[in-house]
Amino acid sequence: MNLYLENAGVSQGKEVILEGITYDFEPGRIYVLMGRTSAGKTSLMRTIAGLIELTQGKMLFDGKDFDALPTWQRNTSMVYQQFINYPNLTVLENVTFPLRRSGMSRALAEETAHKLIDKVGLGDFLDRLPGKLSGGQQQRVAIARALIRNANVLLLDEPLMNLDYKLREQLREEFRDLLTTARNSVTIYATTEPSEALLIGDELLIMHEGKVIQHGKPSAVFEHPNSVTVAKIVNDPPMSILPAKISDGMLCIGDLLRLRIPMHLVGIPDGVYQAGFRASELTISTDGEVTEQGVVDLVEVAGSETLIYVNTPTGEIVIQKEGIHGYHVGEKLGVSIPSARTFLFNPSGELVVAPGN
Amino acid sequence: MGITFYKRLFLLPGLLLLIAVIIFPLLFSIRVSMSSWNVSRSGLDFVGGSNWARMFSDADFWSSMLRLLNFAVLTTFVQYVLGFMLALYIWQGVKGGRFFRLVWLVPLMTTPSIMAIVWRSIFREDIGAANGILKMLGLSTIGWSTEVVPAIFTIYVAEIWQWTPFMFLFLLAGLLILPKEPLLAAEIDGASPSRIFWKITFPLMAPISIGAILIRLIESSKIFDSIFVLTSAGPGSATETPTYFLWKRSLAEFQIAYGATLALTYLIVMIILLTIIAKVLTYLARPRGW
Amino acid sequence: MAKVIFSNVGQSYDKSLDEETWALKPIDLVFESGRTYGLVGPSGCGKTTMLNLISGIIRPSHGSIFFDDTDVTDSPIVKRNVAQVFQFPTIYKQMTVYDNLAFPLTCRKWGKSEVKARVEEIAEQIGISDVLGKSANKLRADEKQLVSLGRGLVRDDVTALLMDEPLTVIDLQYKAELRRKIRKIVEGKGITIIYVTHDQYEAMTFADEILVMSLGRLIQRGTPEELFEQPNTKYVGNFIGSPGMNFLKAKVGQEGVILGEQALEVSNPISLTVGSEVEIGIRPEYVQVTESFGPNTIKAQYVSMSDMGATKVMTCRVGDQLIKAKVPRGQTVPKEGSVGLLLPAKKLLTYREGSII
Amino acid sequence: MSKTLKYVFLTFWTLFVFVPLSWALTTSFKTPDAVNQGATFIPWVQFEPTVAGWQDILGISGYANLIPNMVNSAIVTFFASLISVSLGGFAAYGLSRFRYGWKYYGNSDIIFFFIAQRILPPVVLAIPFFLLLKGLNLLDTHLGLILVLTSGLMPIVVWLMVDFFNQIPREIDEMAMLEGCNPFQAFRRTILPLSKPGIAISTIFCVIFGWNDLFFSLVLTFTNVKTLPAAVVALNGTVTPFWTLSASAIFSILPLIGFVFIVERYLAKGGFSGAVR
Repeated sequence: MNLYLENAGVSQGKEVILEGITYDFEPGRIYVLMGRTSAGKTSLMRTIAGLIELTQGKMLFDGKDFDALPTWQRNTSMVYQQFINYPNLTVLENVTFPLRRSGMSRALAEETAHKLIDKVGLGDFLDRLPGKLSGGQQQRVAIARALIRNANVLLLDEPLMNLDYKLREQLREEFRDLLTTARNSVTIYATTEPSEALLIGDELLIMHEGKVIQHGKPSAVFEHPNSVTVAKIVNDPPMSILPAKISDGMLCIGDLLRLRIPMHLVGIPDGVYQAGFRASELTISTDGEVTEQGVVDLVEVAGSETLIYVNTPTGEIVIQKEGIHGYHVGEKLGVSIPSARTFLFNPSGELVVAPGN
Repeated sequence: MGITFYKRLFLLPGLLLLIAVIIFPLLFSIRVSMSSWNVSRSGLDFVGGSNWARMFSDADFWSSMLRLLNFAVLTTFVQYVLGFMLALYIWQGVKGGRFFRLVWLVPLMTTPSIMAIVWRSIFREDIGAANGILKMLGLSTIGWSTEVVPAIFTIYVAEIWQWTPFMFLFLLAGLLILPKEPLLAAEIDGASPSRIFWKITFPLMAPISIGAILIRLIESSKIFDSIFVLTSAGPGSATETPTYFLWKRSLAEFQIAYGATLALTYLIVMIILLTIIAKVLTYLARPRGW
Repeated sequence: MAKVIFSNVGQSYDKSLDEETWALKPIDLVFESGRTYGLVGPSGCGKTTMLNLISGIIRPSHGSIFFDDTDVTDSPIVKRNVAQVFQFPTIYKQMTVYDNLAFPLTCRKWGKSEVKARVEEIAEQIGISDVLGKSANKLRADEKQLVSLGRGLVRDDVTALLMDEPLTVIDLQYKAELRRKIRKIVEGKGITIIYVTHDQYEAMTFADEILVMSLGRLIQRGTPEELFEQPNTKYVGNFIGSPGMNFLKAKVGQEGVILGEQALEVSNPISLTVGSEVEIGIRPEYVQVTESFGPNTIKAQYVSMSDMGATKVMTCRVGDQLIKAKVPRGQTVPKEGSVGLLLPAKKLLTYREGSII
Repeated sequence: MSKTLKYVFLTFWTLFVFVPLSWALTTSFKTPDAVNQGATFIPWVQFEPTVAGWQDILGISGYANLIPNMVNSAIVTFFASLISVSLGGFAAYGLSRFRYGWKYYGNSDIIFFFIAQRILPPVVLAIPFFLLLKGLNLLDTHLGLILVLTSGLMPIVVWLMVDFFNQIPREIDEMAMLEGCNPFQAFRRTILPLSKPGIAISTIFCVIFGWNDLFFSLVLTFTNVKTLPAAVVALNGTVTPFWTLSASAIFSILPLIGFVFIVERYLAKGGFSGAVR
């Protein structure tokens, strides 16, 4: 019951929307699609659902040609970014709709729906219209509707995107627990948020300009981004990328900083590179360690961390510090560079070495 | 059955019915315009472009066209201004707004040909209401059906009475869906009410206004019923529009071939003119900047 | 630039006498001149109402509003001289970008050359100089929002700059960038700024002081640090910080509190009788995983681990209650069995009936 | 503009709307004397009302009976509107949701083709329609008139409904398809219930334009299915007295005026918003 894409592509006129996607999706696992807006995540989902026509390659489900089936025979479910439910149907009617369509009796459908609606915490709202619910509740209805039947493929297109911050935090965990119950479905979940991908995904697919540019276990992708592009997508706050050079057994960052070459970079040929550092691994230097001097450009408080953007002669550095700290814009700071945590990329952006875990 | 089947299922019944009803008249008109079918000779012979040549030099036809241009543009403009004012009042909220709205819609629901009968009785020179009121006010009476300008005036009044509600309704619907934020923002930016209207509201309404104006130009150009009943194109041919002219040629005098020529000409001229007007209006209302 | 004062201001939309149903319960409040305030809370908490009361879009049903010493309760919008940036980009779409920015000035009868100089200056600052001649309607969403913002900033004599969730429609990828731009523009201008958002992240980034609201009431105001370190209610503790604060049921002991069997020292003094029921609160950031069972260390059972990217969140069970601890990515922690958790006394707060003692 | 001026204008316009109708209404109750005296406006004060005019048109006095004509109008209007709204609605939904194409013509060209029908004045089509219906043996039948009217009404529906459907998020019918509805079921189960305002407004306009048609009835029907406007205009052409004509006028516009009072709330609300976007 797996979904197999071979060299799948979609183009509309001259515009290439999806290109060369080959991947085997297995049921019972959660696949997270990550990428910037318009990287092709939504297009891929719509193609799988049959809402966009495949113009190249093959799409098979359970070995059979999936592309030949019209949307309504594919048995897929979708949860949209906007809160989409049937506005003229109550919560209960919304959730029973797919079951009734597949010919289940009203009594049985309602019984099944009751259980699931209770599970998503809307037991008290059975007779409400979706328009009278809050955004979070509407999205819970949508997921209940998607989960109610054993869909072949379950598609979730940034379902938490338009929700309040706190609610997002809460629903993220609820959704993960709900989705793991869909053992028979291929589950595909699109998001732009790294933390969501790490929390929810069994497999992570990074999309960029219509292609899948890396895939693997979420933590593996996070630890070994194969390019600067991927590193930027999976790191929030962004990874600081600085020009680097290896020569004479030294790692040079920018023009000024010369560091002893760290263990994981031993044996790398001399040459010009790019060095990436995670914001959480950079620290503000209090003494005379190996530092880059810079000026605070912006301070943001994120959740319970502080992000400090520092302008240095070498480039912009983003530091994430636990807790809430009051640095002032314009303040001079030293940033200590953790050379042992260097992600080394070649000048064209491909990963050379990651620091490992 | 795939998506293509359903795609066709939705569009084709309506489209085909329309084509079926409309295709014969169109093709027939084209063919018959090249014949000499009239009251004494029926049948589809072939006389080439002689009807077309006659049409080009038919001064009466072209002057009825000019008359129509005058009529359509002027009544549409007046309807637009009045309709906009009425819509603005309701939109801004007046006391008894619901009552006014209801009453103002009534003319839209009346039948033009029948209202023309009523208007005719109002403009009867001896016992009609119009002259009656003038007399009560101590003014001299007017020869509504015998003098050119008053006769034209009666047609214009009937048209404006009938269709201003349409403009009102259309523009009110447009005002009601305007986003509120730009108007609030303008107030916050310190703009006076008249400035808000001319700089914000009116330009925002441009697409809706253009739609409404085009619809009214199309519909009012077809005017026939009220002229037929109210003035019979008189006095002389002072209120004769192309549709009346057409009617006279083809249905009263039974010049079928020539009538078809005129009909096709009317259609072509209208499409060209409306396209030009639409383009000009859209150009005038274009957003500034590149 | 002025002080904005709420004197017993309340807002009910339906003339109800029951204050509990009001969108904004009667409140006395001062926004000091030249400071930046963040108004946060979930949708429907009354924050937008408060903003609209200041700008005059709504007239308060109760109480009075003052700008410095002037009562403006009944002043029309035009007279208040405030600037407001709405949730969705609000541009005059039929005008050019230049005319959009110039509009507030021409309304105030500025001379042509003055307008030109000022508009060009502002455009330069927000980085839209190159699109001044462009039709405002053809801009991208984020550019449009910059124009809205520019219109808010073009007058430098405004009483206050009000921003209502100005980043809602902005794509995640532009959000940070736009946030930085706004920060830079308003920095050092001495404008009174009130920024409304449901996103604590944004609020804390922007504001000198945060006002947390819920159901039409002000719950707590303070600097980001204060709200993080000393939330006065469980509500604030949960709302600020990601994940929210841990709250555990405990009893008052001879000294400090007793959690299960374990006596714990807490930071705030308790004057309640021994045995009274309280709750202790601690931030996941301050819960330390330890192997040595010293004072203030509790024994917990490992439940699960969530990968958040830069950090991991470990969930443990204490008795029948859950507690979360934030662990740096690099730190190795047990994956099963019992775990020692150090709850530093300095960071341990006590709550009763939802409020801090 | 000052408040007074505004209310003067509103009052003036409201009076202007009222005058012709009240004139027709009062005249319909006048006696020959009252009419021939010159203009009078107020019943009982200026003249003594009678119902003679009304007896003339309702078949009581034996002069004329407009009731069969009203039945004709109702039948023709009802079916022409029904066909137009259903077929036009389907077509509009298709045009809103799918892409059609033939060579380099696309959806907008098809919509233009529909709307262009409105440019044609009835007089242009009268003779071909006459010959067509004659050939099909449909002259002076309800069906013939209904078909002809439909060609004029369907464009109105397409024009109003395409934009209306465009405003309903397409995710809703997509979702229905994902959940096992074919496009037709998706339309029927999810979009149709949401389209009531759009359908209402289209129906209203179909009824107005259908009821008001004079020309086709004049040319394509003779005795059996003569509609109300045609019958009244025919009365107008004879020596029918003033009060009788007025009664017939009021009689024929009354149904639609009643109609507007019922449907006014649809006219004012959302239904129209689709068309003006």
